[in-house]
Amino acid sequence: MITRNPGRLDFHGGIHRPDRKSLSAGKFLGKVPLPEILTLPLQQHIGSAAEPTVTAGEHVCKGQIIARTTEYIGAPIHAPTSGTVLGIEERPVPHPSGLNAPCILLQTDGKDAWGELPEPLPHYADLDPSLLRERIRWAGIVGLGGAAFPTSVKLNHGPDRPIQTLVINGAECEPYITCDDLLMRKQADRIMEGVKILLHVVEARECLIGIEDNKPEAITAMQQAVAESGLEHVQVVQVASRYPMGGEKQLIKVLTGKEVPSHGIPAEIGVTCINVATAAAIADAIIAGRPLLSRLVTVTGEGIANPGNLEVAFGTSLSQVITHASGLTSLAYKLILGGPMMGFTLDNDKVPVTKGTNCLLLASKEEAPDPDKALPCIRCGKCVEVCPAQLLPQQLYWHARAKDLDKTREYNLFDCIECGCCSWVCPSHIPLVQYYRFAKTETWAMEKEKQQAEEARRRHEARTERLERLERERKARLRQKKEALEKKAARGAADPKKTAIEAAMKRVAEKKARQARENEEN
Amino acid sequence: MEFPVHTSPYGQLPNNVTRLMGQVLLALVPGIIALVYYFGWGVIINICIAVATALAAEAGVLHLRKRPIIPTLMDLSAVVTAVLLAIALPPLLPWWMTVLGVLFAIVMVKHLYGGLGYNPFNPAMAAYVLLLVSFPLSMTRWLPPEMLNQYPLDFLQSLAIIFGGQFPDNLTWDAITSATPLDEMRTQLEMHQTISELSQSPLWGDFGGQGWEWIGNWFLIGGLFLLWRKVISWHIPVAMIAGLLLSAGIFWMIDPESMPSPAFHLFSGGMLLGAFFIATDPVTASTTPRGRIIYGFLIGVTVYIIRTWGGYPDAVAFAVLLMNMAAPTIDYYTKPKVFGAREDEDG
Amino acid sequence: MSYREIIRNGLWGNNQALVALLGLCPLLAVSNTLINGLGLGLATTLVLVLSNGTISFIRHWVRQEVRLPVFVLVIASFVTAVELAMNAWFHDLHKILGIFIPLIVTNCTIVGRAEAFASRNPVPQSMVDGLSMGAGFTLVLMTLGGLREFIGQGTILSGIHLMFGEASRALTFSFGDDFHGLILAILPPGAFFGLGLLIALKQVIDKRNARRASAPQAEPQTTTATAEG
Amino acid sequence: MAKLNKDILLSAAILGIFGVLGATLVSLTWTATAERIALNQQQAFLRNVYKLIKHEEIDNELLKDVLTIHSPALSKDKVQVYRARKQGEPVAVIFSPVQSPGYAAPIRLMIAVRADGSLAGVRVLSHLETPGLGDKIDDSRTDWILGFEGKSLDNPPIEKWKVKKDGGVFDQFTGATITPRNIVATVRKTLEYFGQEKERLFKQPAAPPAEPPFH
Amino acid sequence: MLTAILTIAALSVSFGLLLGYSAIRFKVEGDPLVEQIDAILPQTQCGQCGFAGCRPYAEAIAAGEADINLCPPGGEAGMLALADLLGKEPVPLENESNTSSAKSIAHIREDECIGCTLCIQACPVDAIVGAAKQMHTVIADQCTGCELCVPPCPVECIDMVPVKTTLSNWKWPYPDGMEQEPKTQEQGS
Amino acid sequence: MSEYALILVSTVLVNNFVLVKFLGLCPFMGVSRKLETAIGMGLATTFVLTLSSVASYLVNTWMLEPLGLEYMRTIAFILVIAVVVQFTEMVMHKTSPLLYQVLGIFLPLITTNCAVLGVALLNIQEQHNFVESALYGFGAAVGFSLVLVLFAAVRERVNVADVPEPFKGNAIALITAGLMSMAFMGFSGLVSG
Ligand SMILES: Cc1cc2nc3c(=O)[nH]c(=O)nc-3n(C[C@H](O)[C@H](O)[C@H](O)COP(=O)(O)O)c2cc1C
Ligand SMILES: Cc1cc2nc3c(=O)[nH]c(=O)nc-3n(C[C@H](O)[C@H](O)[C@H](O)COP(=O)(O)O)c2cc1C
Ligand SMILES: Cc1cc2nc3c(=O)[nH]c(=O)nc-3n(C[C@H](O)[C@H](O)[C@H](O)COP(=O)(O)O)c2cc1C
Ligand SMILES: Cc1cc2nc3c(=O)[nH]c(=O)nc-3n(C[C@H](O)[C@H](O)[C@H](O)CO)c2cc1C
Ligand code: SF4
Ligand code: SF4
Ligand code: SF4
Ligand code: SF4
Ligand code: FES
Repeated sequence: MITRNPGRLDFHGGIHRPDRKSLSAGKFLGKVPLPEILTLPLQQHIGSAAEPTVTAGEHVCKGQIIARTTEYIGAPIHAPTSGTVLGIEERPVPHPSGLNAPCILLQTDGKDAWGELPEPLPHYADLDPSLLRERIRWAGIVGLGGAAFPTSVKLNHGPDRPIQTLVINGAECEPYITCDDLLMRKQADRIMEGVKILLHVVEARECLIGIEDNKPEAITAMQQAVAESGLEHVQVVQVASRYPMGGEKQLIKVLTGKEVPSHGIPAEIGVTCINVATAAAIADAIIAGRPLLSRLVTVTGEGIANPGNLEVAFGTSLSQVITHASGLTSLAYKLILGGPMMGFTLDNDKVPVTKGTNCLLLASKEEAPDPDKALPCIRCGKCVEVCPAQLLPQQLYWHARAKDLDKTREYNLFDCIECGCCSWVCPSHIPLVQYYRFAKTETWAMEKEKQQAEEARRRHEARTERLERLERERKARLRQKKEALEKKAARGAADPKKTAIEAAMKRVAEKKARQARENEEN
Repeated sequence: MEFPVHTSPYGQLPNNVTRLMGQVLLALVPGIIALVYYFGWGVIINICIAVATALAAEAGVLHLRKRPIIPTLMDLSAVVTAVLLAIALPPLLPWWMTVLGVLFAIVMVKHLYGGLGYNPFNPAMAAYVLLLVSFPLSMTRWLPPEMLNQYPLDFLQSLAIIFGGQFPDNLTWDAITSATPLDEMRTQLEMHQTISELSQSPLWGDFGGQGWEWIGNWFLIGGLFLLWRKVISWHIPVAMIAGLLLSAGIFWMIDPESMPSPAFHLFSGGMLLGAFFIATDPVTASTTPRGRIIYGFLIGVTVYIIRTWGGYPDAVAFAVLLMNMAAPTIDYYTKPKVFGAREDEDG
Repeated sequence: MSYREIIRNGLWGNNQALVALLGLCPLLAVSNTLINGLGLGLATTLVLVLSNGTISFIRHWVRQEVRLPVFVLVIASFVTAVELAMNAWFHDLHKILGIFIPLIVTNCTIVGRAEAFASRNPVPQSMVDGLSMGAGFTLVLMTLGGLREFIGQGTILSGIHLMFGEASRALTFSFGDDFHGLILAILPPGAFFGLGLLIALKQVIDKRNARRASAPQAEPQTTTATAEG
Repeated sequence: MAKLNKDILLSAAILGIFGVLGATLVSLTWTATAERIALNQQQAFLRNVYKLIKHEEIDNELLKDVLTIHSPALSKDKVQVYRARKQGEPVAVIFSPVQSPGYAAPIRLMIAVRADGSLAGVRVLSHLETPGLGDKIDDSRTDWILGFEGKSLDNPPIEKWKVKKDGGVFDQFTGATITPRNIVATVRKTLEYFGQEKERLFKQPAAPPAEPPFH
Repeated sequence: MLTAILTIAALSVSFGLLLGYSAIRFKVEGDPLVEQIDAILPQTQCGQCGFAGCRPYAEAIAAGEADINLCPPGGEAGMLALADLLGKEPVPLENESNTSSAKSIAHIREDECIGCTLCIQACPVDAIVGAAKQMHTVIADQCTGCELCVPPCPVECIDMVPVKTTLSNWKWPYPDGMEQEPKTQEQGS
Repeated sequence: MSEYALILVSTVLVNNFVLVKFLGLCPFMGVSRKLETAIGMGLATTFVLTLSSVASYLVNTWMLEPLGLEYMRTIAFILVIAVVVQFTEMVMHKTSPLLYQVLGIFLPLITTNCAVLGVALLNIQEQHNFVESALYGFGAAVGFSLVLVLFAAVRERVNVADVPEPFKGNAIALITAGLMSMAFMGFSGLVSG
């Protein structure tokens, strides 16, 4: 059943941005051939980095776990193909910082030989959800919709938060990106398989599949798959094309009318939101017993010769993906990972594709011009009109600019989903989102520092107390000794230490003064 | 290959300040044409003096502060300030008063706070008040509208008056100027005339003063253009007009003989210009949606109060400044409810 | 604290009007002409010296909980006495300053100095402090008054005869009767603007002085830092 | 408890002592100055009066020969009426202060009317009119107010007791008609009042107020 | 005249009684402010403020004896937080040169360490472990970077190494090259 | 009744103590850096001002006038005010230490806040009765608090604006106050009728 988005359910704000999906829509360019070396970052998702379970020189099979974590929020990493571990080294990773991070380097052997896999679970319906969650966790599945949050964690909503509605996110609201669209067009059955499993795992009563109305083929395909599955309580809902319709909170609002509480998660209102590709990956893990080894990636923009979608094994470098899409055009100016609204630029194409990589946008200068110099905020309130989180972006900016972190929090900084709508409409071209990201990371760091300071205070107090106690005891002992022994001996032991510390303090002070002088002179 | 980096979002941003200000200027054109039609060349001369002074003053300040000059001048905000001030001034104001007002607006009220975006008070209105308070005589010398004007002045004559204070033969200030309808209304009401007696006066048109009511209409058209182009949101103008009509309506119903009708208030003085162009100055207005409604409404009510019982015939400038002052507080107390706000938290 | 320092503080460094922002009410209210400023400044200085002296003298006997009432009592007594005396023997002067004189009681500078200086320092220092603070205050009052008078009504030293007799009338400068000043200057907003501009001017001067002084002073500064460390 | 009480009493004593000292200082000054101050005030008032009526024209003790009237027709507040006489004969009365509505705030006037019903003169005691516009009524700014001297209800005729703009004979100021219009009206009302009450005003026995409100 | 003096005397005596009484009735013990100030200080315990650790400095601030700009580790942010709490004007930091933004922690070159325990005694937060005559190690998580352990080491085997930026502690930079960054207000003098 | 309303309108808006009458400026400039503090100060002042307005009325009517001691007014009033303030200070110190810390130096200044003595003296000058005195004190304090709070909110914004170096701090604050006072001129003539 196609249901049109009922008008009364809508989210505040958002923008209409002319989309360029036609560049790549519906185009599947096949699999990128396995390169010689795969680079697999140990941290590919929210949560803690995985610990390697292999060492240099070890031979691994396709699908074998090569890194895992004991932390709850985490996912293992599998070898995307068979080959030999070259080592664990720092390599550039797809991250806005442009930093290097530890990666497992895997020399592929071209055999692509599967290792031992767990048995498939086609009769999942008879199994306990916890068993299935375990399998999903084993498969290393994280959200493929962008945030890369470990899916097994998300599915473990706990008995006190029963899920009524499963929301399947097929909105794909970012301009340019079409990988979910392609998946829905071509593999609707696989997605439906995943939906069935998910419905069983979260024990939801209904499932709503939200798809933006600019993807009619995907809607038809999904609708057909739903009809074939014969599931009454699954509905395909056509939603308006408005960015960021695909944002979890926005889609849930539009589909169910419920608002995810501020600072909360969907489970609190009995909803869970899963991306279509994630659902398909879950189907693989349960039905075929296969872990997550590759994903669909959109390669698009005026800077690429042959835009389209590719299936890419994790660890393949972006340059190989680009080559497979027939290389760059002369227009290529910027390399953006993700969509133009939320993605980030990279200064080189040597980084690997990871689980969170959904799009490679090779933008021309016209598509992604260099930012103008920002003007001061003129408080026009356009950002307020478009903010889907219903924040006051200009106030957030005002305080973030002044580095007043407390105030930014008072204005609900942490409800900002970094969608970029505000920056988009701002007539002063202020990089608003960057201010918020700055304020967020700064707040986190400060929080951590505070904890450390607290710890330091505790330790300092403990130490002071201990020293005082020792001093008391020493004095007591001294008094006793004094009666028996001569005074000299007792004094001698104490003084050198004191002088040492005093001398230390003095040296520090001198050094500081010296530095100060040097700075002065410079 | 090396690629340049910067943060999202990427693309040609749809808005920019220069375009915004440009649209405001464009929207002012119909009103300005009407003003020139009814009040002659002085209006244009004032605008030219004001714009030139504003640009020079802004360039001067930026030079002193060692800031880039051309990009800032390009944002056109100083031009908007200058034009808005100029069209609020009497058409034959001596040139140096216009210059003084613009200098005050640009230097004191705008750039001492750091320039565009930082000033808490509306520069044009602050300058208007400065001039009104300092030169009440010159500032209340309006020309009669075109149809009542016995001595229409040509361009050169206007120029001579503005720059040299020289009148064409045997004319004096008293001969060529007249009170504005609002001023007249106040004076006459003070002498216990009734509204019906008053409306016999040749100054009166259909709802407001002769000429004035039409100028109001033309500004209204410009304002609708701004609304359509989404340069301004509806909240402030609608709330401001509602505030005025409501207060005027109540008192008019109580005593129609000594209280002018809401329509008179709406189409007199700077009301429509104020509602669409002045109270909406984004920099100095309230920015939250609820705040804007309160802000606009209070301006409307304040205008009515001051017009009716206060010492000044028109009050748009004062009301706007008063609410500029309150805007940060209004914003503070009208933070919108965030998405998913919980019951026990306030936005 | 040396006398030099006290005087410097009063006149410039800690000028009550420009830095501490105390005594603003009379400062802004009375500074519409230079002469008014001078008159009020002198009266304030007189009270300031007397009250600082007295309070310093009695500082050891006053208990915490009644400190403030005692201080204001002392000040109010002096002010009232000064006011009565002026009314009797300098009637004309009293007439122009009339309503501003009782205001001296509530001039924040006076209690401010009593609290901050006189109650902690010996009598001679306190009186010097009172004198220099008063002088600093008077100077600002006169400057502001002169400025506002000049801009607002185009005169300087108008009303001087009320203070120095008819003979001094000749000193009044005027642009003439048909000069239209910027009336705003003598209205309340003008007072605020004027003081704001004076403060900015002081900051400019301070900055320039600091820049000039910073070169030779760099050395001693680092040594003090060492001593502290 | 004993200690507490002692503390309280000590505070009281200290404050008390300073109260006594302060009060003594002020009382002494008051005693020394009270008379002079009163005298000064009277002289200031009289100086104003003598600008309107020559000193030689009066021989009675003006400050004692005073009435307080309260006539809504004349002024909202009480008005003092000083009666000037020479050798017992009525010379003039001085109404002070008479309130006239101003543009911004009430204007307080001193109006002196001769026994024959003509004006000896009018002075503005205090006003808050707009500088540059309404403040031209002040004799230190223009001579406008002197124009009342010698006028009476027949000169000009009563229907001409208006500003020129309203068809009368009195000047207004450009751009500020309200202020002069109101003053003219107030002066006219005072003259009318005098005309009606002349007899009574001079006859009624004096009743000086306890504390004359000098201005 | 006597009435005047007596009246004022009576008035002041009765007020004196009232105030004397309330001085006792509303007596205030302790000072919660010190806690609040201490919570803002970074607890590095380095003594650069001229006091024997953070708490004494907090006490001095609360008593109005020390300015709020003496703590280099707290940096400008700390000073601003103090200014905010106390309602004072922000003042520029005293020893600006020491506020290098990159935090360092101590690292002992273990093969050179002779196990003299002098560094252990110098460390205010017990962040160094080891026993006499054995090599010592800095617990990275607990080191506050105060540098107090560096000078006492007789063989100079302690280095201050900057903390490395990783994906987990990387921070988005403050947007630069944009419009003017606001500076903190300077005091009026 | 309308007379009372007029007193309120007049003191709050038309003859605003701070911006028009120039009374109470020191705390207005001093305690307006933060909105929260300004609100606290506004409350404290409202309390003290109303109380001392009433108290000084009582002292004047029942003590000074019967005894003919008008010339002792200043002393008696300031004494009353100082005691009211000192009392408030002690109570606040006990019950709200943080507010005390923030308002600390300004509480004594409320004593010398001209507004307080101003109210007491103006009450006499305008010959207010008991209720009028209370209202006058209250209205003046509300007017003071109103502009204080508005001013504080504006200042918070101005503090992070790109103000030229020499104008940072007090200078721009005074200019802001000047513009506010200019805006308040709009109310002039509102009450005189
Ligand atoms: C720190 C963090 C903790 C989370 N904890 C949970 C959780 O306990 N349960 C859950 O279902 N989802 C959890 N989520 C997932 C979010 O609800 C959300 O689905 C995920 O962040 C992806 O959303 P997005 O792509 O819209 O940002 C968590 C997310 C984050 C960032
Ligand atoms: C602004 C914004 C836009 C998003 N757009 C999409 C989208 O178009 N499609 C999508 O699947 N997820 C999108 N997401 C991520 C979803 O919020 C959510 O994390 C995801 O649907 C959860 O599914 P997953 O955990 O399986 O990825 C977006 C997130 C944000 C913050
Ligand atoms: C700021 C301002 C102050 C004014 N002050 C006065 C004044 O003090 N006295 C007065 O009569 N009119 C004053 N007016 C003018 C009156 O509004 C009104 O225009 C005038 O009295 C009518 O006189 P006209 O008929 O000569 O124009 C003032 C007007 C303005 C705008
Ligand atoms: C809709 C709109 C209205 C404006 N109104 C004014 C105004 O009333 N007065 C003014 O000085 N500037 C106005 N401006 C220009 C600009 O915002 C103003 O100069 C800033 O206050 C300067 O910082 C306006 C601009 C816009 C976009
Ligand atoms: S980035 Fe944040 S503040 Fe901006 S529109 Fe999106 S949610 Fe709102
Ligand atoms: S859109 Fe930009 S200029 Fe407008 S209010 Fe928001 S941040 Fe300011
Ligand atoms: S300088 Fe700072 S960190 Fe070091 S002891 Fe002092 S307060 Fe603590
Ligand atoms: S290890 Fe050294 S630098 Fe680290 S806290 Fe201890 S003494 Fe300070
Ligand atoms: S002088 Fe009036 S409050 Fe300070």
